[in-house]
Amino acid sequence: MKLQLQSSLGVDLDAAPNEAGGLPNGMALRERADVGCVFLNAAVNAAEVIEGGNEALGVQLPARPGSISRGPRCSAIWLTPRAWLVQCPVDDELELASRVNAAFADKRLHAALFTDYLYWLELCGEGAEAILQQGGFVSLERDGLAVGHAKRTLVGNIPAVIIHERKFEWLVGIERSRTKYFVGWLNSVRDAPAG
Amino acid sequence: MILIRCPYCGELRTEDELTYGGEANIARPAETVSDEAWTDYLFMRTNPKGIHQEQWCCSAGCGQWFKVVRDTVSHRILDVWKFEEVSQAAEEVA
Amino acid sequence: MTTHGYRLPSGGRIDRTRTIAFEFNGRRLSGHPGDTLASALMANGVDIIGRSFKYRRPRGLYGAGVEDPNSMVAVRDAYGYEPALRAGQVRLGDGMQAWSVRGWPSAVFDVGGGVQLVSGLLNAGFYYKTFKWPSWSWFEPWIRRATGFGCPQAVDENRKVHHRHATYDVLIVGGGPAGLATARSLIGSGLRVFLAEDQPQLGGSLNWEAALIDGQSGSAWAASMARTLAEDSHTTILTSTTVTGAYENDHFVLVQSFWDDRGVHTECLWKLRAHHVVLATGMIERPLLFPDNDRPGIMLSGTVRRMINEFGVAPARRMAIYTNNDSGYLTALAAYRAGMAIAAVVDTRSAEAAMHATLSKEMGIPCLFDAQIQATAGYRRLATITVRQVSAVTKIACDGLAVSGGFSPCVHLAGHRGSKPVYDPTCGAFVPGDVPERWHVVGGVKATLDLSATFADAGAVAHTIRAGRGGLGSAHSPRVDVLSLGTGAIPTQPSVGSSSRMWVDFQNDVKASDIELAAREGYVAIEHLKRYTTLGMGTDQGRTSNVVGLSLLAALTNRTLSEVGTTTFRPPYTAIRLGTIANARRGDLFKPRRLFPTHGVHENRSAVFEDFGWERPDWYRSNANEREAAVALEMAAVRNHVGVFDASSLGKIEVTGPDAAKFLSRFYVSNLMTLKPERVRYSVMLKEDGVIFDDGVVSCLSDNHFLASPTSGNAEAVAAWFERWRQTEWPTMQVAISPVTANWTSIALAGPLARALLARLQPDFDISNDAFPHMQIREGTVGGVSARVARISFTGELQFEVSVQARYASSLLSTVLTAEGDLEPRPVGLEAWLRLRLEKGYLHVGSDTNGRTTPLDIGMGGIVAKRQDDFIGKRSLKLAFATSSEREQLVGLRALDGSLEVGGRILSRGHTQVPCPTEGYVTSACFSPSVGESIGLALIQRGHTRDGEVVKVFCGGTPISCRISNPIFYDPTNQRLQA
Amino acid sequence: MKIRQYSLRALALCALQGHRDWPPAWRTPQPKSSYDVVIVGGGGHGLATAFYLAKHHGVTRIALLEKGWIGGGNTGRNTTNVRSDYLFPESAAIYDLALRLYEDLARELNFNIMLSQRGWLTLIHNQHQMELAAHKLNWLKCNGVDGEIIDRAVVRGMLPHFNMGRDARNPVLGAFLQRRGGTIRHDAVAWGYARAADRLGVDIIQNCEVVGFEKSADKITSVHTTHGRIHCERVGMAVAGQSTALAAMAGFRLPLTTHTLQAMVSEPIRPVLNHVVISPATGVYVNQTQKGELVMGGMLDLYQSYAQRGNFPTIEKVLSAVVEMFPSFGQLRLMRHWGGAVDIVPDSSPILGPTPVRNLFINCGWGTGGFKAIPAGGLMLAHSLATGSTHPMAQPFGLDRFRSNRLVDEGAAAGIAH
Repeated sequence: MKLQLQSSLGVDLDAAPNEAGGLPNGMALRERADVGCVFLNAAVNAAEVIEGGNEALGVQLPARPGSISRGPRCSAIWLTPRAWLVQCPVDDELELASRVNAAFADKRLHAALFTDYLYWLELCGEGAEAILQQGGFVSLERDGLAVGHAKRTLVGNIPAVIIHERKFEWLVGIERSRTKYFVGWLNSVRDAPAG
Repeated sequence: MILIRCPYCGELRTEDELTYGGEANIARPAETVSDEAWTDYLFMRTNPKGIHQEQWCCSAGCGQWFKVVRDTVSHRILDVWKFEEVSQAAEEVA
Repeated sequence: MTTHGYRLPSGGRIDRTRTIAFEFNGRRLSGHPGDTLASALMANGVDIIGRSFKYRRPRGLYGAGVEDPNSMVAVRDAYGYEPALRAGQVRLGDGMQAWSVRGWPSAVFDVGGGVQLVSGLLNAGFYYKTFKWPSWSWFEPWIRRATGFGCPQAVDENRKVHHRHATYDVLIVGGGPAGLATARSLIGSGLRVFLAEDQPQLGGSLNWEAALIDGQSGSAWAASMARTLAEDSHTTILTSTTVTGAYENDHFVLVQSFWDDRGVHTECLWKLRAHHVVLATGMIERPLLFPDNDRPGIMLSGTVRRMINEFGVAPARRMAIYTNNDSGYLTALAAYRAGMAIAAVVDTRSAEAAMHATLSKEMGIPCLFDAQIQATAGYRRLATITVRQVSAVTKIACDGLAVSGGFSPCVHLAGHRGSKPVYDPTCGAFVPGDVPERWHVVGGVKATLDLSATFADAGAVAHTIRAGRGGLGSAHSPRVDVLSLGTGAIPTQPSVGSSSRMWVDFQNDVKASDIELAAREGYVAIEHLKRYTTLGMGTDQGRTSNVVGLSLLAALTNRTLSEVGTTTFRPPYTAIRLGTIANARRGDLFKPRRLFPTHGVHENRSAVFEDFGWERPDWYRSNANEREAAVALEMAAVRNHVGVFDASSLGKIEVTGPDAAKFLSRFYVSNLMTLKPERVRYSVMLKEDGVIFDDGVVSCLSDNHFLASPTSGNAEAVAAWFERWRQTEWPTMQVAISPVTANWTSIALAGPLARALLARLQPDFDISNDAFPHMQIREGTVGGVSARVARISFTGELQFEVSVQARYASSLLSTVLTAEGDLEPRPVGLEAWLRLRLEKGYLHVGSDTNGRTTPLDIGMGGIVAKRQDDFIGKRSLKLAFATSSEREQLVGLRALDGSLEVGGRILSRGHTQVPCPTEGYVTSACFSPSVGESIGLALIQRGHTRDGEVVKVFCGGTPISCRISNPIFYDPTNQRLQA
Repeated sequence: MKIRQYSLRALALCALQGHRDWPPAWRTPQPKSSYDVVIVGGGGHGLATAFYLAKHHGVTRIALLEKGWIGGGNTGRNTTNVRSDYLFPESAAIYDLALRLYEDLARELNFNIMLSQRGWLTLIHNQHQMELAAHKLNWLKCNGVDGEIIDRAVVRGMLPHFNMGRDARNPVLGAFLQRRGGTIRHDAVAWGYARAADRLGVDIIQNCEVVGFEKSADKITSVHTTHGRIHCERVGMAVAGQSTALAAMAGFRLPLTTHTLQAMVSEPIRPVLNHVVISPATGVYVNQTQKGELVMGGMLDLYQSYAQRGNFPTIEKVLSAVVEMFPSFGQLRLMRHWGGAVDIVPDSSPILGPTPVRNLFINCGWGTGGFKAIPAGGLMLAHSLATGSTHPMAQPFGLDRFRSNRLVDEGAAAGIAH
């Protein structure tokens, strides 16, 4: 027997703002069920595991806060001085995790399955940042969160990982159990006046 | 509104994103200490009106604990540093 | 002069081409777009807008904006209802309805006005001296009924609210001449500038003052500035936006309103951070004190100018002016130019001091110098004033009186940051004292009355900011040709008339005599004065009354205004709608509900959910319609065949690394160093004070790889607790903590048929009793997907807990619930689950423990004693109280008569009736179908030594008898869970 | 003619004279060089201590030193709620004593403190809280304190503006009601005690800050103030928000941290809320003052602070909860918000009685519950100052409990805010 896969969105998509309408001026919101995740967590200083991690994953684990390294099969996002979020196609998750765990049998670096922890939403369009800024500062810096960078912060009163993928394109990851809340929140803020 | 730049992720964080951890530099005594020393560790705090060394965590961000010198009246942050570092400002205060 | 009410034939910034209809107290009236409710009411000849708080004196418009103490109204526009607003703050909307909020049957004819007959008894603090006999409770309801403005109504709210967050280089507060000039001078600097103006249009006083700037009228200059700034990509300008609060580290709260012809449709609350702050908030006029100074028709002099120049409304047919500074003459000129009749300018100063007097005289306006008003007359509206000069007393007929006692800078925002305003005797005003770093004060708010000086100042501030931020650009210096306001005015004390007829605080009816009384009774600290008399505590927050009251107190106590000081300025500057702050955070948006990935499956089974941090099934209607019956069926399913329980919220923290076992051992009372792969151990965790914080199992998945399972409620707290100790106390330990709770769904299968049900899922490992005994864990596949299966038990039956990744959760749960054949699995809710564990005597942390319970109290003393090494909280277990004989210890209870209830108190020996001393309480209780008795757990003093003793338990009503017993009521030899 | 007794008759008589005959409510004396007892702190607890010391113990040479104006600390900054529905017998005894004293205080002080016993409602949101409420009720009955559990329909009748809808985030099953709970006019408590103490001869000295203590062995011999040195036999200390600093001056430490507790008030409206309502789900409480303003507050700001200022994140949380509970209150306006500095003890219970300095006695650590305890706190400290011993009711609350870890942890027992 085989258990069935279920969309990772535990909410009614019809109630959510989507590409068909609802969002102002050409903005789009889309679920990213294709994103798989592995949580890499080191028991020692990052420097000691970066090399082994690179070998197992084929991507340079970034050492700079907020930065992202992109590789052929996956990309690695800096989360803490010792932890990374690895994004990959959802079907590659198990294999990537096994490779890391095989490379670090002593568990100095550990790869935990994480795909189902986060629910990813893609928010595109000129007003995307303004929508996010209704739920928090996104960044208190003068120039905001730079393109190609990621950070963890609060959006709409819940923790989120925000990735500024490219200009006017954002990826927001929230804990799965709060998906329905978050989509409801997006619905409540989407018609903010410009200004 | 408390505003602190996390020394680990470098981001400015408001108090919504931070967790306060109380006074810093309270050493955990060994099991063998006297009752008085142990209960001092449990309960006694300096609680100054003014300059205070304390622990904060970038809880909604990179999850790291760090130390801060803060004025408990004005909420001005005088210094922020990592656990493995030493603070000039903190030493001057001490 | 006018054909329709008080509207002037021309002038103002209103749109006369359109007319909008509104209602006031049921009367249908009309106004124009651009009107405020105040100007529209005035144009329609409405004299009395409300009544005062205490004496219910008739009150007309006194100020044009937030400073107005009088014009409280309730308003309904197309978007919502507001029970208490000032008329001057309300933009007129089509179809708007407004009501006076005080006065019965109406504000004009108010029965309550009769209270004035006994006003002699109602002076400051009268209620402290009376109403004690027989009891305040006899009087309070009547007094309460007489208080307050408007009343909230349950009506549909269509007003939208949004919150925005932003960071800017410079925040300029105020879009008057000072703010505009500063913003203009920052263009090209590369700095991002945010300018907030609380009025709908920029320009501030320029919109109603006669000024020539760069050869244009003030309002034309402001409009051209607005255009220039709007074109600059680095400048953001928000009108109708009030900066209401300044907080530490230069965070500001702003409220922006968006309105159309039908009212305010959206409000936006900004939380803004700025590196530099330019305070350009200007000044508010203050009144003069004289007898009966509160009659409708009497208003601030600047308000008169504003009504004429901004709204094209004549505030009176025949105007008099009472002033102690030159701004009164500007009002006279404005009224004269608008074609109004001027009765007189009454100036408290001598002729030589009044620099604009000549101008007035040229126009034939009578001026009276060294003059004071000693009386006024007219009940529903001013009719005459009586002016006393050294040699004469003159009675002058007039239906309007413009009053100016000088100006008070709006220092509030600096005050929010703790900056104490200082009294500047040269200008007679409190100005900002030491402002915070990177704050700059420009224009009227530092009592600069001269526009040229303001512009020079603005240029200098812009220069400082640019220099500090390495910005570019150059100063912009407008040329000013303007009628100056002249010099500042020192508040003067009235020398004529009765102080009991002089109103200081119009809203709260605080009179000069009240301040005298407070001073006489020793309430001379400024905060005492405020609290004793209620001076400045109304909705206008004393904007017009504070300085007048302070100067009176200063005179009465022979102190200077500096010595008296001001009360503390607290946010917000203007009142903010609670709904705007709450930001539609209603219902599910108020607090996120956390849903299981299987939520839909539970819904299909008609689960009744309870919020325990997660929405969890408490019981299932698909089992029975009544809670008790359903719970009984669910318990029976577990005891007799198999029950299915969703344990997804149970914490899952992967602890990995070479030091993982050592690390975990420092948190748990049990030693985990000896835990082998595939083994599971139960333990409790303490805080440093020795009190139980959490419990749960720890599993060893492989070498250096552990899974800690804290309780659902503590999952996040335990992960944070681990992380904090790792970072701050044991940074050299090689360990990593990965909280992964939401990634997994855990479904527990419990009951004699649990193994058979698990087998249906075709696990790829041996699940026989020998191969997979109790307290072990396996990793493998179940139903073809990767899974972790733990054999543990919370129910006392054979139990497997199957965890799969959340995306397979619904499929897993549906599959086990629809298992065919004779298994008959039932979904089991939390209530049944907790009763099953109670029969087994298992601990439920938080229910069976409280903030004082240690492992010694729950029978884990043996395990503690065995530990050689230290763990968190261990040392506290040696303190006197932890080992004292008074401890409450966990035991079982069996009811001998009646039924046990949670929270029942154990009466001390020898007592059978309450009140009496007690020695513990029932922590969990239920009727146990398996035992056939009402059973419970209880924390009882010295409980461990009292097995078999009968105690009296008070559960409400008559105390019942119970026998203290072993807490394990069901299967004490553990045969069933090891089957 | 100076009129000393407050009554309606006196008010009427004085009105005829234009109220010229009212004497100062309390004198403005210069400090003498020596007193039997010096009380530091002119808030509610300090003033009550002075009054009971003079009244019950006949001590006449008492000075009360206040660094600012009396009632200017937490007494003047709190939300004026009173109740006594505490779990532990120790706490219930002391808070119920305070409430009973409050119930007769207006007559005792000849000053209307406007006690309004309109009832304290602790909402019950779920089955678990219902069990806790039953637990609490049993406990209170054993302690001899009043209380009752009311059901949803009764709550609906009591709170017409409350959100009873299906969309409510925190549904209400009922409430725990203490009818004797309510509100008191906070300034009146300070002023009433001050006036009464003054009439018993206590010297209330405002604007007089204590800057140091002079000690001989382990006793204080005199107090140094901004008005000079004052010799004294015993010293009482009731300086919430400043306790740590004063204890340090006297040479000992206290297990305290100081935090901001915020409160906010709306513009006055017609009576819409007759009770004091607290929701355990949010920690937010709300009541309407006699003047019509809604007073609202919530949990402490979690970090240590002496700022005595409001802070927006907390305000947002509290007001969101208020509007969620009472949707129509969204139409009202926040007029003012402020913060008080409260001393928090690990077990949220007060510290009363002796200190390591032999003739110095303290009253501190009431946390957020100080106002409702004023009469009892004053009575306890007066007892210590007069007799040198600890009142039996205060014994569980001694500083020594932190050495044995014998705490009276009300918060942990009930999971409720004070």
